[in-house]
Amino acid sequence: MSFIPLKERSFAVRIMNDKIYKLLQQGKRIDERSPYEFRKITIQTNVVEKANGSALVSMGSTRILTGIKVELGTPYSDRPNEGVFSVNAELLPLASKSFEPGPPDERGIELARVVDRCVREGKAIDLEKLCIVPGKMVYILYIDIYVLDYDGNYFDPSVMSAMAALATCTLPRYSAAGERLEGEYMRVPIRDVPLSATIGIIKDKVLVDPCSAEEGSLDTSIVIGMDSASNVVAIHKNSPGHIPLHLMESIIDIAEEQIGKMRALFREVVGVG
Amino acid sequence: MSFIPLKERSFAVRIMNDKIYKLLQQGKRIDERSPYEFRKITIQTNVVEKANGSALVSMGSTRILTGIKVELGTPYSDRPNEGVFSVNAELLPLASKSFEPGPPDERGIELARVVDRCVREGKAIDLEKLCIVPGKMVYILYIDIYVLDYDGNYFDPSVMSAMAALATCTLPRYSAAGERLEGEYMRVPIRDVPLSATIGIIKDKVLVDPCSAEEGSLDTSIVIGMDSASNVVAIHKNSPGHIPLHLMESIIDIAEEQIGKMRALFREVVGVG
Amino acid sequence: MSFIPLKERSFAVRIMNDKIYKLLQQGKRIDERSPYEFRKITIQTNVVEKANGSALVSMGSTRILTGIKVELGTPYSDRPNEGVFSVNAELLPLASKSFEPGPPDERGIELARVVDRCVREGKAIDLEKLCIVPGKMVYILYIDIYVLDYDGNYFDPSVMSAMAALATCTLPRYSAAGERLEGEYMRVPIRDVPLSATIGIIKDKVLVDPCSAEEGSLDTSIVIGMDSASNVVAIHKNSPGHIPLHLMESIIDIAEEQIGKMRALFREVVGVG
Amino acid sequence: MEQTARPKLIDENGRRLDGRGPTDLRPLRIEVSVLEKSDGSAYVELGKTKVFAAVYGPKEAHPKHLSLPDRAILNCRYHMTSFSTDERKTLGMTRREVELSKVIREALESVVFLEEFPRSAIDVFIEVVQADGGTRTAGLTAASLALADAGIPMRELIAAVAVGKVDGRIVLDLSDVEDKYGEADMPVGIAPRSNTIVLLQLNGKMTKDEFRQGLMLAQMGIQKIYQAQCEALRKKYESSMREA
Amino acid sequence: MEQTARPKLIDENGRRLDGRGPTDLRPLRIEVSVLEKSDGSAYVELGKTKVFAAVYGPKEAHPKHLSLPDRAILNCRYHMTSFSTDERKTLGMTRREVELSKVIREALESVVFLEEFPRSAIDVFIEVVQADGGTRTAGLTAASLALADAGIPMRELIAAVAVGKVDGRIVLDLSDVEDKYGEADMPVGIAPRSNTIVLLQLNGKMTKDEFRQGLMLAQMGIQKIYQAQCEALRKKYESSMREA
Amino acid sequence: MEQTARPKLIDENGRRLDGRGPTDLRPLRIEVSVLEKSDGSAYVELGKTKVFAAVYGPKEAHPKHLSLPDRAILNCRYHMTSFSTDERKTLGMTRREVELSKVIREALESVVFLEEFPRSAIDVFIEVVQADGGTRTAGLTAASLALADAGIPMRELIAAVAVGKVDGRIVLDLSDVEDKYGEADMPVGIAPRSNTIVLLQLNGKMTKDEFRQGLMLAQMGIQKIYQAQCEALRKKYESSMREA
Repeated sequence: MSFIPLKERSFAVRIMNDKIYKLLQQGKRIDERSPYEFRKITIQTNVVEKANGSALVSMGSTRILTGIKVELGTPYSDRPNEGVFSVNAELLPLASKSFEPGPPDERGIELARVVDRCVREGKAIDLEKLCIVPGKMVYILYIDIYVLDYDGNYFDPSVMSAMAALATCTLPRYSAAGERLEGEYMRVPIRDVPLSATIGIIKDKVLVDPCSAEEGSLDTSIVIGMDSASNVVAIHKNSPGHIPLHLMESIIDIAEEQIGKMRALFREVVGVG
Repeated sequence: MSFIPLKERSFAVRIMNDKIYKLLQQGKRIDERSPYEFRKITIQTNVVEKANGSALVSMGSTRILTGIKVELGTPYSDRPNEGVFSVNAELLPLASKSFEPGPPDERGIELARVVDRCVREGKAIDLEKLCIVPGKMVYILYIDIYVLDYDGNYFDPSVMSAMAALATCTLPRYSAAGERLEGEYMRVPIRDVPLSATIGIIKDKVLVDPCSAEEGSLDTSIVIGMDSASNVVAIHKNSPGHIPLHLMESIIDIAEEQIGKMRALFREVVGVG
Repeated sequence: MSFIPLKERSFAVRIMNDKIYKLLQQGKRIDERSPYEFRKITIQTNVVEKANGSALVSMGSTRILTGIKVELGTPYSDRPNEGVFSVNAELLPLASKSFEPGPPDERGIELARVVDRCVREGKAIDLEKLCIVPGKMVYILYIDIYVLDYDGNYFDPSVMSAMAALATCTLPRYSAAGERLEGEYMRVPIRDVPLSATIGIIKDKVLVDPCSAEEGSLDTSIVIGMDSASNVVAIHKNSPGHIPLHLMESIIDIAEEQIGKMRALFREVVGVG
Repeated sequence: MEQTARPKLIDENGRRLDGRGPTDLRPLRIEVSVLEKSDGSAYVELGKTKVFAAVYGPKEAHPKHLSLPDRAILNCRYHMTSFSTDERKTLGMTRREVELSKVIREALESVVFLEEFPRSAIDVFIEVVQADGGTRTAGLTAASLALADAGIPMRELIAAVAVGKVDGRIVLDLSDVEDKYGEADMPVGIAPRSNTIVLLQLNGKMTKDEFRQGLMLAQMGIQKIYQAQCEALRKKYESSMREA
Repeated sequence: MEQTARPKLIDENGRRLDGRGPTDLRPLRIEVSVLEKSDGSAYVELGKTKVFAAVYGPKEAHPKHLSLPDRAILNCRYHMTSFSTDERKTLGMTRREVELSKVIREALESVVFLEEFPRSAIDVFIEVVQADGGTRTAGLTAASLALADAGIPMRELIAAVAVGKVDGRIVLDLSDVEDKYGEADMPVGIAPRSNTIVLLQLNGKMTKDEFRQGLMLAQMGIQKIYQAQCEALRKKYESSMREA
Repeated sequence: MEQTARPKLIDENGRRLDGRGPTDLRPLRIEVSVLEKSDGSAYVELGKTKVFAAVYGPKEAHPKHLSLPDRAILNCRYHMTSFSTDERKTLGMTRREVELSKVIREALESVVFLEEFPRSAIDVFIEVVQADGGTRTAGLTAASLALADAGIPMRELIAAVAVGKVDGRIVLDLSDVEDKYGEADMPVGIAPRSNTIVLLQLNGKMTKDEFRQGLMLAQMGIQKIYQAQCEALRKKYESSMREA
């Protein structure tokens, strides 16, 4: 059952809310960014040798580690010519006092499903090339996301870290008969690099990539995923509150611009995108 | 672990207990029924098109929805010539403030097992006719019961709803070789229609089909299942308290009479029984 | 998540601690044993006819029931010529007010894993003789341990009870082709009988087989498992606290001596060891 | 399940498989006060999609350490019966059901005056009896009515519907088969009086322009649903008036 | 498991597979105070059926919000070891064990003076070491003794036994194979002093007349078990007297 | 997985597969204050073994009935990412992770002044990012530093390392392959100032003499790790001095 998590509503918080909104009216933010400026992004790939692919992405102090393990299995019966992937996410209790040990709660499940949506609907992977023997044997990619340090907005660095791990992921090769080709490896066939931008809304103002100090003061927020052709491939309003209908178009435009900048950075470090 | 659920024992409840007992002594009940009179029963079948069979049964304000999904599978190794069915029950939190979300608690499990007992021991289904390829391939019937609205006595309408869903359940047909016969369907082979009657006991008085206001005042209660030949096929004392031994024979007689009336009604609406 | 269990620290407990330590300084204990003297051990085998093997072992008032069920299955792919065993332990709530109903908590898991370690590393079972058809069909032994009555130190009687159940466990025989040989049975092939001794430490003093009254006063304790050649095959420090490094050698010597005595007793009753 | 050829979802005359035009809603049936024992309830049927919602509360929050000193907590469970879908759904909550419980809860939170009931809890239960597309939006529509039926003070109602892209066209109120074989599914929940979005998701691929079209079409559909909601509430009050 | 031919359960002389007549109990062994650490305990062996019961309490109820202001709560767990049955039982509670925990708890509730211990809890744990038919009735018999052994005030003891229909005859105290291949199994728990039923279930098919016969036979068996219970308690008090 | 021939782990020159001698540690990297949001944190890398630890607290214990009136409770979770091992680890806690959480918690308890924080809780989280042998000892080493980094008062630090028997020789700091194909693995945690053992386990077979050798070798390795711990703490305090 979904229930309202504890959230501070003290007097101090209200002062913070005022401050954040007043700064926004002047085009400023508490950490000296401009409204449409994401935090510093760093991308490291191949950080876990035992994984087939891995990436550590920081967005400010938020840090996401994604690892991919590959297994062989049978395809879904209605898609006999396609490989399979599944996304899991854990909000590690190391990362924040608001994360509890135990199986993923609704936030972890939500994160996994939003990343899955971006990767799947953004057609990031050429799944047909992950089929070894049609109907019998395909690659199965387990994309597992761990939030290591949480300072707000785990969506965008998680999508990016999943894509960086996929783009650098190595698979053992098999013959068409399903025999292991010793010593031969291939890359995961990447068709597109969907990325996401999280937009926060306070009254009539909009900002990107909220840090955790800002998240508490937002009226609401929304994650927009786009592919390289600027198609919208995923939307997920991820917190309570209202978005005035007239703001939606500019929100999409801002997301497009942000994702463009992120994509340039991703391409520079990872080499695709 | 089984533990005593919360139950009001306030002064108001004691007044209610007295009232119910005094009325009973005069052959009356709080909802103007006579002691051996069940509430109004309505039976609707085929209410969920995506289920192979379904039925919505009301007994007063208590409403039970049963749906059946059919799959193919292997038989139990000690019964290679028989199909398989399993019964599950959920006390939906929509139905009562005393039902919690989450996996079935002991009451849900008890309900499922009592319905299972009536269907199985009452030999309701000709399981041998649910075998397609002996030892290899049989029909598996998932009979899932949902309590939608709970005003006491969910046992009797659940048994009835399971039987109504079974009696109207449609199966795709297969050849003896296990090939799907396109466009051909068959009914679940019904051998008997076991039904149940729940009897409440207060001191030396007995009533049938207690509503929830009465349930709190009963000394104890017992569910009796019978087949169409008035054999007893299931008994389940379902609450704490004593039943004087000398009352048992008349309890069985009353159950027989009630079930007879319910059966007439069932036959009228569903066409078998 | 592992957390500190409740433990009494009242004034009365401190008096007990003093008493136990003062007695130890005089070479005495509260139950009149000497420091290096385990409690009375009784071993009964074949106590549960429906199990393939079973044993009830008492060590003072601590009582452990182990039963073994045998099934057939496939071997692990990296050990195609070996049978499989798994150990489970339950601290039954009958046994102590400190045990809760429900799935095994960290203590139950710890107990199972320590017994597993003794049996596995002590090479108690000739696993290759539990292979029927290499790579295809092997015996699977489920060794399930239940703590029935708990008066301290469940480790040593659990190891002993697992070994006694194994040594008297009967398996149905199969041909090399995997056919059941009707009426033929064999024993589990025992290669060695590892046993364990639990040592308690209070300051500079050491005692064996602590009862529950003593357990609360120990600084810490450690389980030592040894095979019949006095090789150390398992060590497990099982409670918080410090062991002075200089004590470790004498702890191992004491364990060796205790296990020797236990082994003589085991051999006398069970016939192997 | 065999591999199925993708069916043609819109014919040359712009008709959908069930005969609707692109901007048509399926037959809609809305009722309130349908369950006896809850404090408020509603039933929404949209084509073959059938959803119940029930509300309990405001009541004491349980366990206490989850209660809030300045407002009520709102609990929400979106759940499907095992036979509501083509393939039998496993018992227990799927990850999808967990996610939808969250987005529906967050939408409802946006319109309920939770501040009026500090330290209390309001429970919203949604049960999907049959799932033929648009269950989360039907569930939100029903839940909003059930809250109103329970007399919980709200800023305004919520109405919701899905739009999507099917065979290249933006259409209203996707059925299950359109969702499965179509290009995009976008559930939208709107608070019509303030003209604000309280639920928005997208699964699939749309250009920015198609997104704008879709959002407009959703608003149109939501107006119709909103009117049916108001009508259902009006009927109920009239009948309770008549009884009194 | 292969398909097994149904064995003949009663021979031409009216003897059952284990040599008993229709109205014979299996060899019965009852002991109390068998476990050191619990507040009360008992062991019941009926043929190969072997059951322990232990009682803890009255003690503080935990968690507190489940305690009752006017009486104790009674918790009960009926559990089987994994090796108690022919096929290995899975670890964890099966649905059957959950149901039996409930009916046994309700039977015990009927005779314990819970009102004497408001806000407290009494825990009853039953462990089936070997299951050869009649485990719930043996468990209830043992649990009732364990409560008495713990000094919990009770209106009276409970004794319980199963009767059933096997090869067309009504018989006392079904073994596992009789339960499996017989026509009906009816566990009965009776409070002998008040002559009332506290547990009653039936699994199988009986005519009304057979049911009446079965209930009478159960009463007969229960008298014997009740005497053995009383004897076991008497022995224990004598031995504790002697010690004092 | 195919059946693998046991590799030769130590060559004729006494070199191990990765070129180390029997008493060599793998390359060691230790850092503190590596995670922003926790009260204290540390990172330990030993060859390919990579472990984070984070500490939260002292803080209010939750739920309250688990708090202690005379000291803090210490909670500890040792957890591995799914991709840390050769075969994918299942999500959720394995029995091994539960056991290791316990022994690490008990080792830490031995050195923290819990009495200073009655009714509070201190949470220690260990995350194994890559497991190449010695993860529990690296985790304990990191956790002890994270506690220090969080300013939790401690009697002393803990340093830990595994020793073992490989191809008949006692060696320091087993890698994964040495653990898998070797004869014995013995993780040791020591509080170096008091020269006491706080964690000790053995998995495998050693003579009493080999055990004694192993324990001595562990002490030697632990001295090196302890110095690296002190160095990492010193660096951090210097840099925070510089900032101030």
